[in-house]
Amino acid sequence: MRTDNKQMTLDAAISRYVKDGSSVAIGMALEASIPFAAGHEIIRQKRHDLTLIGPISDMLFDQMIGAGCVKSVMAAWVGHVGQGGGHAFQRAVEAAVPRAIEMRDHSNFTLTLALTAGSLGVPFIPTQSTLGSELSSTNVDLIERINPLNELGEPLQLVRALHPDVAIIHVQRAAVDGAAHLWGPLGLAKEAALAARDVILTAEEIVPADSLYTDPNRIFIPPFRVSAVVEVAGGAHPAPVAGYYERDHSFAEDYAKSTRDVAGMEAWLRLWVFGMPSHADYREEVGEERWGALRTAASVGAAPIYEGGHA
Amino acid sequence: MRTDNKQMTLDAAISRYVKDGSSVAIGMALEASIPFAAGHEIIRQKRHDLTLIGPISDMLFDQMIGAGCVKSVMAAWVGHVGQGGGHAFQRAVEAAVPRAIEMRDHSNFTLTLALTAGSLGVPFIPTQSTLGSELSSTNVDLIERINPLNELGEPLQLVRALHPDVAIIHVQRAAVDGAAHLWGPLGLAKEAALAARDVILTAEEIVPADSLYTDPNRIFIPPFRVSAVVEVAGGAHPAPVAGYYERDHSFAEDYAKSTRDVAGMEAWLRLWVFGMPSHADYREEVGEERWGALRTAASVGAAPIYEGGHA
Amino acid sequence: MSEGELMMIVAAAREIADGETVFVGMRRPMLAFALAQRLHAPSAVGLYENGIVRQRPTTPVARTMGDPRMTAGATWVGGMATVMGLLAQGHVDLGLLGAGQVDRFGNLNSSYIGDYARPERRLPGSGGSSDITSLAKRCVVLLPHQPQRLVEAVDYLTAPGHGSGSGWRDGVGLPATSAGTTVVVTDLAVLRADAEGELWLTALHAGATVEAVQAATGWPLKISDALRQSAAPTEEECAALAALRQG
Amino acid sequence: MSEGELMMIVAAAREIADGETVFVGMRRPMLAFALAQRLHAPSAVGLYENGIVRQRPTTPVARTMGDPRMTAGATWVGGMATVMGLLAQGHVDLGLLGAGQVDRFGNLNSSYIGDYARPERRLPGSGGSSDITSLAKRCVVLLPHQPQRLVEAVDYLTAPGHGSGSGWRDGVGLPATSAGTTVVVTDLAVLRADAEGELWLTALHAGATVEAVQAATGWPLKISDALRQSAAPTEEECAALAALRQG
Repeated sequence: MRTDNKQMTLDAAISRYVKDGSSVAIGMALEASIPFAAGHEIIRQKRHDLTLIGPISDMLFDQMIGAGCVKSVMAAWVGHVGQGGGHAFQRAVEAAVPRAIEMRDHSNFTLTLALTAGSLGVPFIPTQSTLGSELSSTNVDLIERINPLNELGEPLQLVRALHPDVAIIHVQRAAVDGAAHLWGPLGLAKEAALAARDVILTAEEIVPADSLYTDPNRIFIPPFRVSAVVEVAGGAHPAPVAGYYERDHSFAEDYAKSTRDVAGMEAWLRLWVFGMPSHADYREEVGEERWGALRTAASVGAAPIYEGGHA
Repeated sequence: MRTDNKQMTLDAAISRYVKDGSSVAIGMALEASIPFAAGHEIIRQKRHDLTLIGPISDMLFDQMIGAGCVKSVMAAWVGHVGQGGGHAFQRAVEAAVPRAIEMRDHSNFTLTLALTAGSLGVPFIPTQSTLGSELSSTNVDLIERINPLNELGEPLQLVRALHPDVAIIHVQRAAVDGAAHLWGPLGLAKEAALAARDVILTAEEIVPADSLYTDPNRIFIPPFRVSAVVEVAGGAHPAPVAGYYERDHSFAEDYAKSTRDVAGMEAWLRLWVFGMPSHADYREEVGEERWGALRTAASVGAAPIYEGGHA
Repeated sequence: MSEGELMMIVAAAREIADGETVFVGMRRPMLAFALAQRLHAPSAVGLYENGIVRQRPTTPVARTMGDPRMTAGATWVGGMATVMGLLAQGHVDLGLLGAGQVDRFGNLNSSYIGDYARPERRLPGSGGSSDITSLAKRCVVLLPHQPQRLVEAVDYLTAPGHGSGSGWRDGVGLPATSAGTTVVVTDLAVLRADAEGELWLTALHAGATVEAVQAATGWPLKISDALRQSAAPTEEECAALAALRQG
Repeated sequence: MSEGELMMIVAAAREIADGETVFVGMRRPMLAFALAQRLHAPSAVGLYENGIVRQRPTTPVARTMGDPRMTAGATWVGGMATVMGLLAQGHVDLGLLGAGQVDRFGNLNSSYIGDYARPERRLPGSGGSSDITSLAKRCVVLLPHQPQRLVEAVDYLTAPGHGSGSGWRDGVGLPATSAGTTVVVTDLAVLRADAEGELWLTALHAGATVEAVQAATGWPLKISDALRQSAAPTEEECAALAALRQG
């Protein structure tokens, strides 16, 4: 068994797999394990005309939209999960600042079905959910049709399969060959990664592959489907990561306060994104004391499993 | 938090949740963790007119068909994974012995989609797989229709959602409230259990719920969806269970040899099913020596995870 | 927390019966559900859209459903597809959710104020709300009572209530097992849907009057014959809520 | 293991290129894949229908894909939906499978001998074969060379090859990325599909003649201009195969 070494820097991974115009699934585990560091690197590389895909993104979509990277959004919810609305997102939709964005409004379930269809290699999945809503008026991927299996002519919402150009997933630990363990809430992480053309994993830690293969049921997706593995300790901050750190609520609140106008948004990006040549600088800027306060409380470990017999 | 105690005897679980005429998903993890003990209890209780649902069942479907419990089979493959054909299955289809059975021939993927559709609460999932095959001629749940999203008039195979009356799943360990850990190959176990009306878990071991909740990502399905939990150590024999025991290949070969004719089939059922008032008797009949030889080789435990920080 | 806000959480919590499976939205719904779990509904099962099923309350309540304390001790953690699939299969008794606007027939708007093509204001969007009102057996919606929020007809229909009234849900193809928005709980009052899906004023919180509620409601509100005063928050409810909100 | 059987496994293994993703069927395909992994294709990735992805060979080879040794040290273990979804998305280079019958156009029957409504003989069924020949980029089929197995037209079409020939796959709606049955490997010979999907005799194993192969084949077999002798199993292949089959 030969294993490819897919480890690279964040800079290299983004530059190689995220192109202008790419569709990017990011923040698929909802409030947890959001790849903020990867999102910031996309902003630093000034990618534009991106399509963002994600059910509920906390502030990351707001930041990327505020930075002008985004042309289109396929999402169920965009904003700031602590506060509600996201200022940059509102400015973009209401006033085309810094640019107009096109919305494809999904519900959580329709986005689930779109990515599930993608991961299963099927063209669409039908559902009764969202019938009667206006979501399809902003989303050409929701198509109402008569149920072809039903003589009564009942309508169904057909949800077209989605295949992101790239899915960026933040995991607890990964190996250089693409094996990874992700736990805590998964949201649509697996479906998005399986449906995507390329998968970038950012990881709290890089570990030997054999340590992950002691528990192949927890391997995130088959490693041959992973394009890049990047070590980024703290790479989800201010989002939480189970077993590593809590959500940095006050950082998130500061973001909301700071970005009420365009000047504030630009200042925030200058400070936290453009002012940080790499995530190591960002980590340092957050500071040891803050990281210490965010560390999750000690907990009992998971009940062990053995593939063979117990030793 | 109040937790229901769903533990009961195998006898009680089968008698309560498997009725004459029920559709029963069983053997969903394919060759591994097949609930043979539960299947034998169904035979002992002389259930009839069952519909069996399962992708690839090894000998269990053959046994239940040979015992006359089965009216209909929704499966991709029925036989004996070590030998190929199953004698009782062949007698039933070719000569209606001991009774005629109706086949709904699936492929692995169409059965996957049927149960996935059930678990997602959607009426069907379309696929290109099996187009041009004759599977739909024996299976009314595969319906060819023009792709409603496609102007070119391309056909799709629509796979109708399936909701088993009961799914029987053998797991490594379970708690009385329905929490369980299952690892090793899963096949369609999750989809079948999620789509089923009732779920019976047979478990190698009953353990305290809190020990399972140390690793909620490994909990099989949300416990509120489980109807019954049954302790049956060795309950998958002669199928293997990861971390517990190997497949008993010679037992399986003996079954194939013994059941070449109806008399042999009946003798086998008398000896191994009707002759065993309970699975404890079966376990004893298999014998300590044989169990010892089947025990899986010691292995390194899985890499630990922590929900909070490391202690 | 204002008294009206507190009453909104308490009144919503009271809608949850013990043992029910509840799909729990972000923020206010999380607090209301945690309160019910701590008090009268200890065996209620919470389903969260990020892929968590939880029967044990966290104290204090998590600020977001992705906080590590939501995972630790959860009864199941996995993906969104499983919890949404349980919802779509009809296994959810109650959806508990917020909204930007609700209208006379319980339709919700969480997407656009004004014309969606040129909106005055963009709200965060459906999240799970469109699925919850499509598929849960019944739904409790929490929002502040303001005339721009309780409107005659929503600007944009994010999540289906009863559309234009009787028969609408069936006509658009929604499942018969789901009743859409059945209760709206605000900081002033409780509104309940009748058989046609129209929301009636059924309870007033302390200090609220019919006139004040009508003035804060964008349609001529029907008043229930059985209109009553909401029971004031008990000491137990207040203490539990304070404990949940600490930290 | 007979010489023909051994040659069948060896010849099938040789069809696997290093680094390919291979959907591996039960029994003979498992052995052929394990052999390739041990020799010329150490980085081939095996996908198994029970939900295993494995890059490391087991020694000896597992008797069934559910044996614990298949899980231990696997690169991924989960469900059937994921591996089938990868297949349906076009991520599988090669399917390796058995069959009850194969016909002139590479269609497979693993279900019914005779009329399916009153079959003379019931075979176990599709398993994953119908999906693999529908969706994998190309497929290698292993079966013993007997006239009742290599037939002019299959009694029942379990898994689509090229139907009635040129254009058929496209016409029935199969994806253009999948070529169906491209190679049939028997204990006597190797047959390869031409652009119209018809199987031609392209290689003879040691001891087999064109006449013997034709006699064991149910249609008038086209003989490739480039017909060659299969290279005899090497010492390395024999030793590896023996090691895989021990125990």
